[in-house]
Amino acid sequence: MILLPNITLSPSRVDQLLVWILQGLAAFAGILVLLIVGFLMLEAFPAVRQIGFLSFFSDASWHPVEGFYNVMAMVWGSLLAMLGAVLLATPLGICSAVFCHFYAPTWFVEPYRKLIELLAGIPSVVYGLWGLVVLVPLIGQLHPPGPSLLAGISILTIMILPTIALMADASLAKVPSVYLRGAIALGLSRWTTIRCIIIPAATSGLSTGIILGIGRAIGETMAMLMVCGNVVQVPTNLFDPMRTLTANIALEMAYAVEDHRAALFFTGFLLLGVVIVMVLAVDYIKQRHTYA
Amino acid sequence: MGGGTLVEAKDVLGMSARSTSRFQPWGPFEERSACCEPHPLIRAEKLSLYYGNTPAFEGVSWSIYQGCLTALVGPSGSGKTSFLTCLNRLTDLIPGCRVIGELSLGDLNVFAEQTDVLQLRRQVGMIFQKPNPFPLSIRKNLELPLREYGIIDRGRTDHLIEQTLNDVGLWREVQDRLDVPALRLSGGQQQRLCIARALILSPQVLLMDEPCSALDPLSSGVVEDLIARLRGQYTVVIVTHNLAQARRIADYASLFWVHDGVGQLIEEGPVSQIFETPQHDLTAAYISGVRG
Amino acid sequence: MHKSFGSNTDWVACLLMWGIGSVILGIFSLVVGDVVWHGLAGVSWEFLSTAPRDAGRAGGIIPILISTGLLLSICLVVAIPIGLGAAIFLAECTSEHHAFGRVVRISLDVLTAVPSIVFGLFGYAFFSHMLGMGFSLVSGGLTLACMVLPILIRATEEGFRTVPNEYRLGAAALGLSRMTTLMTLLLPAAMPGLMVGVILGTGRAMAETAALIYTSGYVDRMPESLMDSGRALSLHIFDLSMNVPGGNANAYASAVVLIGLLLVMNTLASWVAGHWLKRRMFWA
Amino acid sequence: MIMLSWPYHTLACFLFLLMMGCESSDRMQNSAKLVITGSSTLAPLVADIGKRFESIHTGVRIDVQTGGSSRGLADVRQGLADIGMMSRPLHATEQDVMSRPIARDGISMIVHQSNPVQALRNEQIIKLYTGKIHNWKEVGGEDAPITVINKAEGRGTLLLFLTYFQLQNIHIRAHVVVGDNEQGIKTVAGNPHSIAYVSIGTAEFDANHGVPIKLLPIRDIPASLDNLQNGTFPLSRSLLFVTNFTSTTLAKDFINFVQSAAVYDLIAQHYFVPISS
Repeated sequence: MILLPNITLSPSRVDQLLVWILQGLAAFAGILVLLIVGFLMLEAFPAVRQIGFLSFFSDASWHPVEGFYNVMAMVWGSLLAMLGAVLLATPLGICSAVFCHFYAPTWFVEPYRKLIELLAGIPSVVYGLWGLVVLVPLIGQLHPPGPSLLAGISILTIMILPTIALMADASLAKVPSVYLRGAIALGLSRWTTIRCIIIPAATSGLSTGIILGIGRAIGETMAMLMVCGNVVQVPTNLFDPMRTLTANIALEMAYAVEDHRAALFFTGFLLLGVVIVMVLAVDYIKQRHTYA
Repeated sequence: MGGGTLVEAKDVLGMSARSTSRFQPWGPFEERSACCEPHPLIRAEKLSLYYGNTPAFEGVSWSIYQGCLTALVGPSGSGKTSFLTCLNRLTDLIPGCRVIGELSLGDLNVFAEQTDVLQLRRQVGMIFQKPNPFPLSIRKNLELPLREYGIIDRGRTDHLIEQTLNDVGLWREVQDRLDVPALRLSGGQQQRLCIARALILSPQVLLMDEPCSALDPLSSGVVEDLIARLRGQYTVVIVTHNLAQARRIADYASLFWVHDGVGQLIEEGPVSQIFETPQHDLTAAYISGVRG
Repeated sequence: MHKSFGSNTDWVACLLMWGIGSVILGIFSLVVGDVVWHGLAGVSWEFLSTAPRDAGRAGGIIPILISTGLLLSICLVVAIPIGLGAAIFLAECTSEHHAFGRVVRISLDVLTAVPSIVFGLFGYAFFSHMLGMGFSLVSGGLTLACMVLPILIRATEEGFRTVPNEYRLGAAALGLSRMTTLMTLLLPAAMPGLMVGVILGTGRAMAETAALIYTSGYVDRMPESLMDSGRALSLHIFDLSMNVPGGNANAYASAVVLIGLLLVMNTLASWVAGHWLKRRMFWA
Repeated sequence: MIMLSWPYHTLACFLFLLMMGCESSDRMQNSAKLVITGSSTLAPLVADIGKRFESIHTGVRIDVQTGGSSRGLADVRQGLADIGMMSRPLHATEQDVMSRPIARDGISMIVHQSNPVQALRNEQIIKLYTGKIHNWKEVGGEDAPITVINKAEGRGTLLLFLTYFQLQNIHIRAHVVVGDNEQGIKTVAGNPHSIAYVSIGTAEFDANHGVPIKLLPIRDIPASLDNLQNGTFPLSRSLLFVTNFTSTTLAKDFINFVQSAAVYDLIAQHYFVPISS
């Protein structure tokens, strides 16, 4: 149910004004996307015209200085790192919220929640630094060289976990208590109650958390640049180094000129495309699985 | 004054000097065939419940008989619902809630440390004031408790679901839409579904917290008839504000009252005694509508 | 038999939850502990109250703290009203299937995934260059606002969506104007959602590096106005750890300060929200 | 009343911001400001020089921004910056700006301190980087796979490395690609079997401050700032300032200041080599 279903039904002037203002603000948020997309297109356009759209997918490799512009390896790099992290962080994040709500002793909940909130704000540089100095050498001892898809997934998981956990926490808190009482009165075990009633009832909030998580995972730049190894190749196993689209932009933008620079903007543009596909997919899944 | 003095009212059973001359708002009492053995199933000994330091009720000593329909009446805040929630230990959910005294269900000491709460709640079903089906399909609502207790075989669950829905008179209404969300049913249907959900585990005791008060008179009548039909098969404890309803369907009744913000059991006995020959002034006043 | 079935899985789940809880706690203690271990020794009153010297290897971080504070205030002052308005619109004026609402919602989801460096380049081209703000705190703050907006809106919208319908029905039945309903009933009820959004948003803004290199800049002098360039704390950490040889010690110390700052801000945010909520509830 | 308070607060904040903005733009016209953007390698040094310049010339402000050599060039071309800092040579297509060298820098091969290899011949380095040698054993080290660390496309150090060894980036088989010098050093410090090349100044500083890395000589000439200064070390590059041909007197003053002996101590402090020697 919504408060203002229809402007014309509203009798009050103030209300109408309110709706227009709100609509304007929402439109502003939408326009921002258009601005950014437009900006990216403007910058990427020379590359597409000069280099040719197909070169980005059919060239031999990514060596822009020599005139090779294949970006597919980095698309895979971004996707694999993101998928790995989301697959790991989603259950962990939801479990963390469930733990907070149903298992942890009361005195423990507040400090635990504070810690998660804190972690949401730690700069990616700090995670990246930790990854570079502590995690990567560890992985390197296991299987050289160390900077790898695995390191990327681990750091990303740690980074997006707070986002998912906080959103899940907020949405679990809002599950109506009548469901909980009903389930408990039925003698359902804690786990069944959570699995079959609480989590389905919180789907909307959980999926928002996952979308924010996906967003942060795929958009993460600095930490990825520091731990992934940045070799342009499709990783064949977890220990292979790889490069994400974002790391590519950050790594080369500072020194890129002309076509190279435009090609980097094109990778940014491509990233948006990947994100749009992901978001639409999640949206579709959510639509199918929500009980009205 | 403690609970002890009030319990003494029980000893003056049969004295009806005051009530004979009293105004009778109810018409002649219709004798029902004794449906229950006077065999106490639930026993409370000086039971008190505190929310933090605030007492909800104090010193309740009382027996509830097996197979009977027992009504709890009394003004708001007199501890009826609190008493009800003690019977399946929903009190565990409330932080800072303490229970003092003895409460037993058959041989089981309800508040003992080693009591298996899930097992207890499986034997003691509960229906709430507002229907609270889970945000799942009708079938899943009923399947969930079954699966929880290990009945996974599809044929058996389907059979039990049909049988129970028949028992609550819902089968004909929903048989061809078992997979629609339960929240799309009408209020009365939802409440009958909740009763079915509680019955499907064949509990010994059924607790009902004003099960008809959130429903329209028509649905309320249907649900009330259903409750009346349960008499004999189950031990039903019902909290109601509807005195006429209590009188229509209950075998035993008790009156709770508030003294200085603390709930107390004023009088209990067969429904004929409470409504025809009340032993306590307050009871007489309450059922005649003078007070409360 | 039934009993054992139910409680066995429950027991396993309980163990699992505790396991996951402690693993998360463990990992994070490891990361935070590592940073604090390396950095705590470097934090002193002198570090907090002096300007950086020798490219940040020596000296303190006071101008950087001030710049960070200003950046964050600009970001929140701009983002919260817009975010709140958009969230109210999305949650209260459009249904899940409303076309305009859906477009805006999907745009926002897309916006959350735009890499920060793209925001940086956008801010550089749009705010610094096109709108002529130069490399300044305003330009950086506005870029941050763009980044934070989607997080803020989605979390707040979620807050509004979960306000029980009884509130709206009850208010409508009383004939309250929508404005009043919104301000006195829905807003306080949606407050926790907004708070999560603000916390996540400030978190992201505080942590931002790439977007600020191109907009608010690198100057580690005390800013004299909002049109001055100023270096953010996370950029300082990045520069010290990645660009300045021998900057590690102060990088870790700055990271400890950042963590402390986050702690203070989160506590403050929840306190203010709780306080405000109480007052609002009382008056309403 | 309470209901209406927040829009007012917001409005007040906006007005406040606006006022601060106006006030500052008034003041800015009275003072001379120099904006310098570009290479992150140079930014810390130039920022320090800027502070010294400000202390001598009152009323002058030097704003140093980072973001990479290409940004420095682009900002100068667009007029967003007065001076651009570049840590790579100008391409043939970039002769529309004026360049002035301000300091020198060299690059050194580095390995982990525990690596027994003391020196590598140029052919060995080429084979190592083109994937023809895979194990340290083949160049006199222990039996362990080599982790080759390369720099990202477009970096000044990469260009210098490629030119000196006459390599093409396409033929390099790297296991790790890094951006900034410190990232290369931290990666080598964390991986005992790796090899990388970084700025000599950075490497020397870190090696002297307990980071477990070792600088390898090139053609038997030890990689050190001294050898860079006396011109014997072969792998060196100039760090540049670029300006428009119509630069302001302030910019010219500043460039002259940077090239003067007054800042040699600062240049040395940042582990670069002054240009005059």
